[in-house]
Amino acid sequence: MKRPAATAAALLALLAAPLFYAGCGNAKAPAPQLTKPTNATECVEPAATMRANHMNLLRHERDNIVREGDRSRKYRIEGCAQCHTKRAEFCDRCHDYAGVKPECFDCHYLP
Amino acid sequence: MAKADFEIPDIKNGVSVPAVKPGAMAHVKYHPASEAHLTKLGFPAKRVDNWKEVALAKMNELMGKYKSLSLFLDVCVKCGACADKCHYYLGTGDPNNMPVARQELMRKVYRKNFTLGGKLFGGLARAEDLTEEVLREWMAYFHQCSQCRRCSVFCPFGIDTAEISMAAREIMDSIGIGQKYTLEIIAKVHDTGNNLGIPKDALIGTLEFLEEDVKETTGVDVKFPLDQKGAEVMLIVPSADFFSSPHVDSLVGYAKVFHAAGISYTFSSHASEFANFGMFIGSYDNTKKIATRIADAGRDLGVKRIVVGECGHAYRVAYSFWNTLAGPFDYLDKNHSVPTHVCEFTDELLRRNALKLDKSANDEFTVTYHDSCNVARASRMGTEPGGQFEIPRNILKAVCNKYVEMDPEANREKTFCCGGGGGLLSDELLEVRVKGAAPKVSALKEVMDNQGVNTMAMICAICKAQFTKVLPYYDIPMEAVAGVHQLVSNAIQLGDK
Amino acid sequence: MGGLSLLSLVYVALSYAAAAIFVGGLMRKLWGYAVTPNPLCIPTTPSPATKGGVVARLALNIVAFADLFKGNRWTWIGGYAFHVILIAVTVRHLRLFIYPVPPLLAEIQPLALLIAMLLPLPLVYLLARRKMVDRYAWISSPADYGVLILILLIALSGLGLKFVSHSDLVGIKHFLLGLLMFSPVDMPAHPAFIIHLTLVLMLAVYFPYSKLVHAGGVFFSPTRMMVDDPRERRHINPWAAK
Amino acid sequence: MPEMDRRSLLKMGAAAIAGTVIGNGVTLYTSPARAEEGGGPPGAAATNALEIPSKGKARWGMVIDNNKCTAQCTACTAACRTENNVPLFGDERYDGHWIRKVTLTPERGGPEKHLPLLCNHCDQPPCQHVCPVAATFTRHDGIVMIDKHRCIGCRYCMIACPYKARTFVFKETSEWTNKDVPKRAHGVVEKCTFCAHLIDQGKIPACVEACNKSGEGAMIFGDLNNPGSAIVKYIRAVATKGIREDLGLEPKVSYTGI
Repeated sequence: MKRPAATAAALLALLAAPLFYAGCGNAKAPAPQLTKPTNATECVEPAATMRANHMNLLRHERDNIVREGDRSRKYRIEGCAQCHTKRAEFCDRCHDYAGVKPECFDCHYLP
Repeated sequence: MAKADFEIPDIKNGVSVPAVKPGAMAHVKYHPASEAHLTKLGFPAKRVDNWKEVALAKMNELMGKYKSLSLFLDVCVKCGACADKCHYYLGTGDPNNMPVARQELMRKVYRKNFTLGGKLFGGLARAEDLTEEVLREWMAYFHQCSQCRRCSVFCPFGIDTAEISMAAREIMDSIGIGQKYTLEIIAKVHDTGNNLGIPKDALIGTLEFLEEDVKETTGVDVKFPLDQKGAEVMLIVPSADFFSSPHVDSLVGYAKVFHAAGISYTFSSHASEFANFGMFIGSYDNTKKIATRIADAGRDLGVKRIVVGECGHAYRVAYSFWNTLAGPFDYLDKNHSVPTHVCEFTDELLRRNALKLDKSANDEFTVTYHDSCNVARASRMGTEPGGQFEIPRNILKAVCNKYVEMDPEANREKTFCCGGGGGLLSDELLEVRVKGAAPKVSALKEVMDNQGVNTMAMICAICKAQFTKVLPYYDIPMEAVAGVHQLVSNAIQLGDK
Repeated sequence: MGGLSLLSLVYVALSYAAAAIFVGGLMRKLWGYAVTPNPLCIPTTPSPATKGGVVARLALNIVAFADLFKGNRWTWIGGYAFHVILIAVTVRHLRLFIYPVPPLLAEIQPLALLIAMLLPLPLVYLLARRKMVDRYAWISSPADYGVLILILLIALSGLGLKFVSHSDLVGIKHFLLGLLMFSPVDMPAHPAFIIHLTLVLMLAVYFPYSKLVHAGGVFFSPTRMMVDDPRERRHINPWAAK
Repeated sequence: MPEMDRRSLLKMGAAAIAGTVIGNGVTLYTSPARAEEGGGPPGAAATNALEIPSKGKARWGMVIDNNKCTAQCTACTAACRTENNVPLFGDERYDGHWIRKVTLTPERGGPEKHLPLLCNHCDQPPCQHVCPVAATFTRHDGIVMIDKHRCIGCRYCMIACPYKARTFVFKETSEWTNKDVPKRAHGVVEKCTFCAHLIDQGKIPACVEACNKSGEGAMIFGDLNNPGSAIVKYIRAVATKGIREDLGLEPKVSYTGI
């Protein structure tokens, strides 16, 4: 190794890269800003449950709806749309934040 | 079949990977070095009282001096890729002869004394202090490594057990524990300029005898000059070439090649020996001292080139280390590689069609070639990587009609060591040598049985000495061993030039 | 840092400590390798005679584990699969440390997930290999099994977070970004996440002081990194030159 | 059993089945004798509401009175496209069809017949049998459906279907014409659902409603298990037949006047 100091500096820079990329020095860590529904104060489940599990609830219920034709189920993507009327200001915010690309909206309409 | 008081590996169906047999080779002991030799080489005359502290201090010093050692002690993931690659493991089944386990002998001491994890959780990390028992393991198993580097070929991190066994031997020497064979030989080189301790008068006598002998058999005046100032080339060979059979036949070969080429050359009485056992014990100072002696001899004789003979580890030192240890060789002709291997020298003459050859002179031989480990894995011939494989083969094909390759899995880059390298060519280690030779002998046996091979050519003095000794244990006559230049010698036609 | 829950306070402190030990320890190790001299030229030949050749060989070794492939195919399969899957795991996790997430990174998540979820397979294979072949059993210490089991536990807790007890991913990312930007926020008090994070911190601390430094050490190996040109170019021994 | 010459058997079969070419390059085979039958009594009165029996009891079916179906009318196909977000791209390669108007040309002469062709919701659906991922399934009420969350787009089902009722989504639909119904992502297979989403709400399929509205009233939809339903009464009164009944797939769509 000819230039240990330069190599070490390069390694350090590489390791620290995510830190700079994340915007070291900004006062606060960014978090998604959500526009909340105006027509209701509570979701079908507590917010914490929905945050962690909405995808599983929807996925589970979709089989009942498609296969059994039971359209009375509690968790339906069309149900979400009744309160969350602006996808871009609600769904997309968190999905973009976490790098998640759900396929739901390829077929299902959400305003 | 030669008789032995130990079991000879059965190679009838080749050598397969043996089951682990713990402690199978723990009983092997080398003869201890004398106080005189230890002292002469700069080591304590006997084991020092605070040997453990001295050993650990030496280990620490070496880790600071050698990147190889400091890195290799850390990065082994124990993947086991090397576990079935060592000829000593294949021949003995002793798990401490797996390269990774051999390294662990030092690594466990390293962990105990130099790493936080080893100090805190010794047992979980298999850390161990340098106890009397561990030292005994070091003495046994670091002298069952021929430093052939086969393991390093397969290691994903290039870990070379040779580096570790060299360091271990240096640490042991530094506390006054030495091996008689290597230390005695190094002492002889410092005294007389060659391993065998041949005085100048005996050397003169030998060379005169050879001149007469060649004159008698060929009718040509082939010279064996000694200390001839102003010669073009200084030829430096392993000293076994002056006496032993079949080594000496290759020496005659070199002389004939120089004669045919019409290039003046000379031996040196100050440095008549090419071998450098300093490397085997990892002693930088001793290796350097021996190399410098050779560089000085060339300078004193005023030669333009240094050509080296058929020796494996010595060629590694010459090729890889001379320039560093005893360079720069600015008194030599820059148009030739420094040093030049005698095979490179002969090969160049062949390419120029400068040699008259009669291949049929070797018709009684069906020849195969054994790649010696230090030539194959620690040096190069010619300008292209792998030249060390092609050039000796080119020569053999030029001088023999019947040439056969051995299994490439046991040759070339993956060649198995003869079993006698690295300072193990000593009688008390015969069991290690015979068992360690099994993988290579098995490859040889295969071509002997199936393709009628009766001669194995090689370019290493240790290989030649080892095989002539151990082949009879496998029911193969020692006459199967030949030097490459021995076959050149048979074929070369010395007309009027 | 005011207003953090006790749990978050503890884990913020642990995370910074582990990161410091990981980065500091690794740097110290690699620095040590970098500055320790090579007194002699010791490439394992046949070896490239040019710098470019050495780089190409190293690249092949890093990308394909070429030397291990030569050494043992069965070990290669397990080791190579493990490392390739680790890359996919890294891709899965990178999005939690980068804001905003680059589009390409978001795009490849489904593929990365498909590969990443296989992580336990090579680990179990590597564990079984150590146990079942007598040679590998002989050389394996509790530490060798331990680190495989630790990574296996990390993998299982991670898969649990994904498939069994899904957590608040946005909350986790917020917490991680807070750590990265030195303005910590509360962490989601999700048991599976706490277990996962704890195991990862353990691995980070263990890393620089174990065989895991091979990840950086592989770039320093003299038998692989040195150019085979001792006759053409005089290799100077740094400590002998002084 | 007397030994029968295999070749002569095949010849006999060829003579018995005459080919008829219908629209879009599809060849359907119907028995010529049967194809010349037809001309039934007028259909039952149109109704837009369905009586939904308890789960597992219904078996929805359709009869098309081809005497009432005129060649030019596309009310059913247009309604289907709007209801189910099935667009026309203006490019044959991409256009999907859930219900099509096809033209029958009897080989032995006679007038051309125009008829709507849609998924026959077979009781023995070959498309379902061949699906490697169980994306095609039969609902409790007999409707054959595709779970597009599961479909991998392998298209075995398209080869299996004798009615060419299925199309592959080569191109994603850009907008919803009916936001209450999902559209399809690129790479899955789609087909008629009998407007299951409407049935579940007690409504009749969009095509039937459009046919009624257009005044033709050629489509009768109802519960084949309900003896009191209009469709059962109609079938009892008039001889209807399915297309390629010989395949034994037991289609739930049948025709009169073909």
